[in-house]
Amino acid sequence: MINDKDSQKIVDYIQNFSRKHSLFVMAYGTGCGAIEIPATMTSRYDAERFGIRGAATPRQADVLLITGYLATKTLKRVIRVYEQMQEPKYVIGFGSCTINGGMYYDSYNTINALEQYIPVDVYINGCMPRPESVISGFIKLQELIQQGKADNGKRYRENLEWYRANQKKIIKNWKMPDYNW
Amino acid sequence: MEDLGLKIFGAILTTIMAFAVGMTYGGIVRKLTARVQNRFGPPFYQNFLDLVKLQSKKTNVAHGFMGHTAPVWIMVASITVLMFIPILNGNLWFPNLSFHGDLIFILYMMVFGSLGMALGAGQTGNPNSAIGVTRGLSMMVGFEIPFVLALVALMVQYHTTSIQDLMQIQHESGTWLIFSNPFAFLAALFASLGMFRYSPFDIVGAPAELASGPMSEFGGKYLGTMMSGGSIFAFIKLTLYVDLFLGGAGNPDHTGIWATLAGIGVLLIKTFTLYMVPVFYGWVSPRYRTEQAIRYFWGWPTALGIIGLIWAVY
Amino acid sequence: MTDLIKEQKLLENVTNPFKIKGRVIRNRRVEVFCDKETVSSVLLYAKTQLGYIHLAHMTCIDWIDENKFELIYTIWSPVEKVHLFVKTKIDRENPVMENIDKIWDQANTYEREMREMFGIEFPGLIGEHDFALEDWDEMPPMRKDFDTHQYAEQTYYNRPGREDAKDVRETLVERSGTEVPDFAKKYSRER
Amino acid sequence: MIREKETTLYLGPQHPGITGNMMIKLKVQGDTVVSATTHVGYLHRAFEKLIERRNWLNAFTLLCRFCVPEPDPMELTYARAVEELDNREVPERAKYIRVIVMELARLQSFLLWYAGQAGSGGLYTMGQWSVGDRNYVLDLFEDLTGGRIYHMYIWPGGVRRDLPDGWTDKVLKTMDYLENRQKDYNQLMFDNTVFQKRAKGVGIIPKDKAVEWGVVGPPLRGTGIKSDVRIDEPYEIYDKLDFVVPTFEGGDIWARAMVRQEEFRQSISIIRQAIEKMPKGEYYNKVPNPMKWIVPEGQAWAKTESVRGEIGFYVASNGTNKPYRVHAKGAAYTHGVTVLEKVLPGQNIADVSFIMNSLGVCPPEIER
Repeated sequence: MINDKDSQKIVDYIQNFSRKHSLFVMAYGTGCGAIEIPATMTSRYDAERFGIRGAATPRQADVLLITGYLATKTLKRVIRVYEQMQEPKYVIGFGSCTINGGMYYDSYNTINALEQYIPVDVYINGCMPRPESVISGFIKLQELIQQGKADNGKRYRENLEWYRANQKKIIKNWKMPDYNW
Repeated sequence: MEDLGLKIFGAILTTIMAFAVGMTYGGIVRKLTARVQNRFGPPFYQNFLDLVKLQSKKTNVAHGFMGHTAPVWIMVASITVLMFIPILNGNLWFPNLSFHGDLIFILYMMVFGSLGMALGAGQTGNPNSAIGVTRGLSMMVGFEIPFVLALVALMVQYHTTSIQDLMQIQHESGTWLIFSNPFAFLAALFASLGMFRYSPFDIVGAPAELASGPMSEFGGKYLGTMMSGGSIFAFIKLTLYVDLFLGGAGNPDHTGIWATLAGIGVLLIKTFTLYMVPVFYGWVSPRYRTEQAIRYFWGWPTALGIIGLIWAVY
Repeated sequence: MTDLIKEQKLLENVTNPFKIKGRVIRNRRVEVFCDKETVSSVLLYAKTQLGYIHLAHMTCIDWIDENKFELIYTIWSPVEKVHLFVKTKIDRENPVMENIDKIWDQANTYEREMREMFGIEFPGLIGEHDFALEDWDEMPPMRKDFDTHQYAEQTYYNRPGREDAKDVRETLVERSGTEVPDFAKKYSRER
Repeated sequence: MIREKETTLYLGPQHPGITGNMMIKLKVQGDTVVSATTHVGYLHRAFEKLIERRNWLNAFTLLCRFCVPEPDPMELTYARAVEELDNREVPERAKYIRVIVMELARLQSFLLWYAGQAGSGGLYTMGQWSVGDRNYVLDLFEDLTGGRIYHMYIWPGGVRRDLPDGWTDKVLKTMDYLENRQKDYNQLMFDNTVFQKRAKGVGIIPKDKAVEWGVVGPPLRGTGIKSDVRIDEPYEIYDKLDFVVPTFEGGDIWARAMVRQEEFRQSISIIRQAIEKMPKGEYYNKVPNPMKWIVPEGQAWAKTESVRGEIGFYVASNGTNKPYRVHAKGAAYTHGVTVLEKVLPGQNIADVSFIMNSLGVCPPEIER
């Protein structure tokens, strides 16, 4: 007899395995890091062999790549996109600008730390990160998924008020539907 | 009663096989595409992983009744059509609800899934979906004409509207219909380019134009169901073509287990070869605009269909 | 610099009808200074009569010490292959400038940007008020008296350890506890 | 004709067909675009404001990020403007190196454009090939400067480092490879009937309006007007090299594609000539102390030809160690806003991203 705990373990393993090997990346170049995405996806680096491929709309996507700096105007759209994505979802902060503002630390229009506004699973540093480091970032994400540690959507739901407060601090004209899906 | 039980078992087996084969073909095509593009490519079972992942995603979005049921429509339409397609000629394991006139019935049923999709996509309210649906229906107007002409040519030539009869005729005469009416086959082959939605006819879900067209608002389980429905449908189309033009597979005189397996092997070879036609064409073609695509179908393919019809009459 | 003939000719052609000052900067570069009122007529004249049909560039410089905005219109003739800079200075308080998007449509973009970044008003300018920014309610950001660093510090979360424009070597020294090597001292800011 | 209902379609900012991050608000009737309004600013980082807080040389880290697909022309243009202010001579060898770097940048940008143009038309194989080949050009940059995308290699007074040993051989080898690959590209893309059907007669820029609209670069040459900064106002050593500026009549996507196809070949030839003629000697007219370097008061305008067209920098100095004002105008500034808004009405929705790619719209260049 298999008890419930063991069978759940098996189901989790299969789920995590398939989640890990099938990452649909949101096709949204939010910053200049988008230039290395084609290189990562195409022949020399070929991210598709890890099951990473593009998805055209937020509904179909699993991974949101924040490629570099986020202008406040884009941040609003990124939040919309992020909230439209279905769980389980993952966020990768790409480039130094998402970590501490990078070279735009003193700009009046770019945010400095991404995890203040949406939860982040993996940061990839560098400006630009090379395709190798992008892939290594994805592999780190895959490890997290396999271990069941990538709970981005859950973190967002649980700390929604904190994130909302931070977001509203920057986006002055908040005309967005509530997070109810 | 025994017979019925066997038939139900066979139906389930057919569905599973169609699903597995369709998905694997998709995976192999992805791998082959990658090799053409100088890449290593995903493993051939990648589509199954995608499917498991999509089915295990949470879905907290509601788009109304049609939005919910659109993938189900596709699935239902696929399985229904599958039941009417003879997989192997006269084999008990793969039953078909064949009756006289099923060719016409299938022609209608094949549109059913797209219709459900159209209604579902319409309800999501995404403008990309709406435009994608319009494009899909226009495309259908385009490729259905040569396709129907080709089928009518066959019906006229052999005075039957039953797929099983056509298969039997090919089995008895020893020649495939591709040789007895090549024009009808060519017309149908061109139509198949449109049906499979590879380039240059991937205008329905063209990413650079409409995000992903009708599927824009469908993710997770919806997308997964659509994917499996689409895979079954691809298998259906291929099997139908093989049944009609390439002599089908299997031998009604031998229905033992080994003969069945051999029949399936033949079927796989034939369907895969046929599948490569739109895929090869897709690798090297950019996308047509909608009106260009329709003009394409109403040009040579339709002319070939008419020639096929005339050929059949005389 | 003997062959500045066409530049000299252009300078005369532009300055004489309008009685404005100007000079030949160098090969292919001529600049004229005029009032805010004459700018559009100089531009129109250069475009229709002299063949300077390409608006290469428009910009604004904030001379905060003089309390003026300097507007520079760079136009280019594909035939003569000379740049003509039309420069004017307008008041920094309540800056208003004539709208020239009737002469060149693409001036609309430049003017929308200037309206947003410097707060210069262009009467009759079509286009949404937001160009690059969204819902901006501070001082127009490209003005010199807007301190972007201060704004960024107040508005955005600053991760500790990220200091303003600090010498990399100093940070390295702080972290590792070693001295700045001699070869690196050559370029330090203190010297 | 039945009048269809007008639908508003927001193309972007999140949309696979948009080059970069911007939004086009389309009013469509059926499949036809009635009017288009572009919305930019999703990538506004306030470069020009930040440069005012940096040293003259620190500005380079920001400058090359103005437009991502092609960072080197930005560096060169700014460097030339600063050199004009400072009256700084550039050694002959540096000029040759600069030209080689510029043309390599052009090549890699062309390869990226191939991917964009073909990918927006649904020909994905092309994109996979050309972006893969682009890595070979980026490898050369990596050897030379240490960076794949951003180089910060061209400095006022020359270039930062001399060429590494054996680098020119590698360049020549890569050029041979790319020249061979050109045949494959032509077969796959330019000789493709479907591509020709899609490209011909679409997105037409009228010849008589082109210059007035502010069209520059390949789109302008695609209307049949011979205009190129490299011959109109020769900089570095372009006047000593032998190359053709291709023009093509028509003003449609096809003409622009043909111009770029020919320019690709010209770039390869320019690189070969430059390597052949390159003299030995100094490569850098050294700036005294980069941290405290003071540039004399004045204003300067410099422009260069990039892949998308002319790029101009207006630099003003008030005699301190920081630039007083730097304003950049890239080709996309007009192409991406007014020209796009004028070209799109009357076109099919299917062609919107096709046209956008052929105009070389690069949003970060518009809003900076």
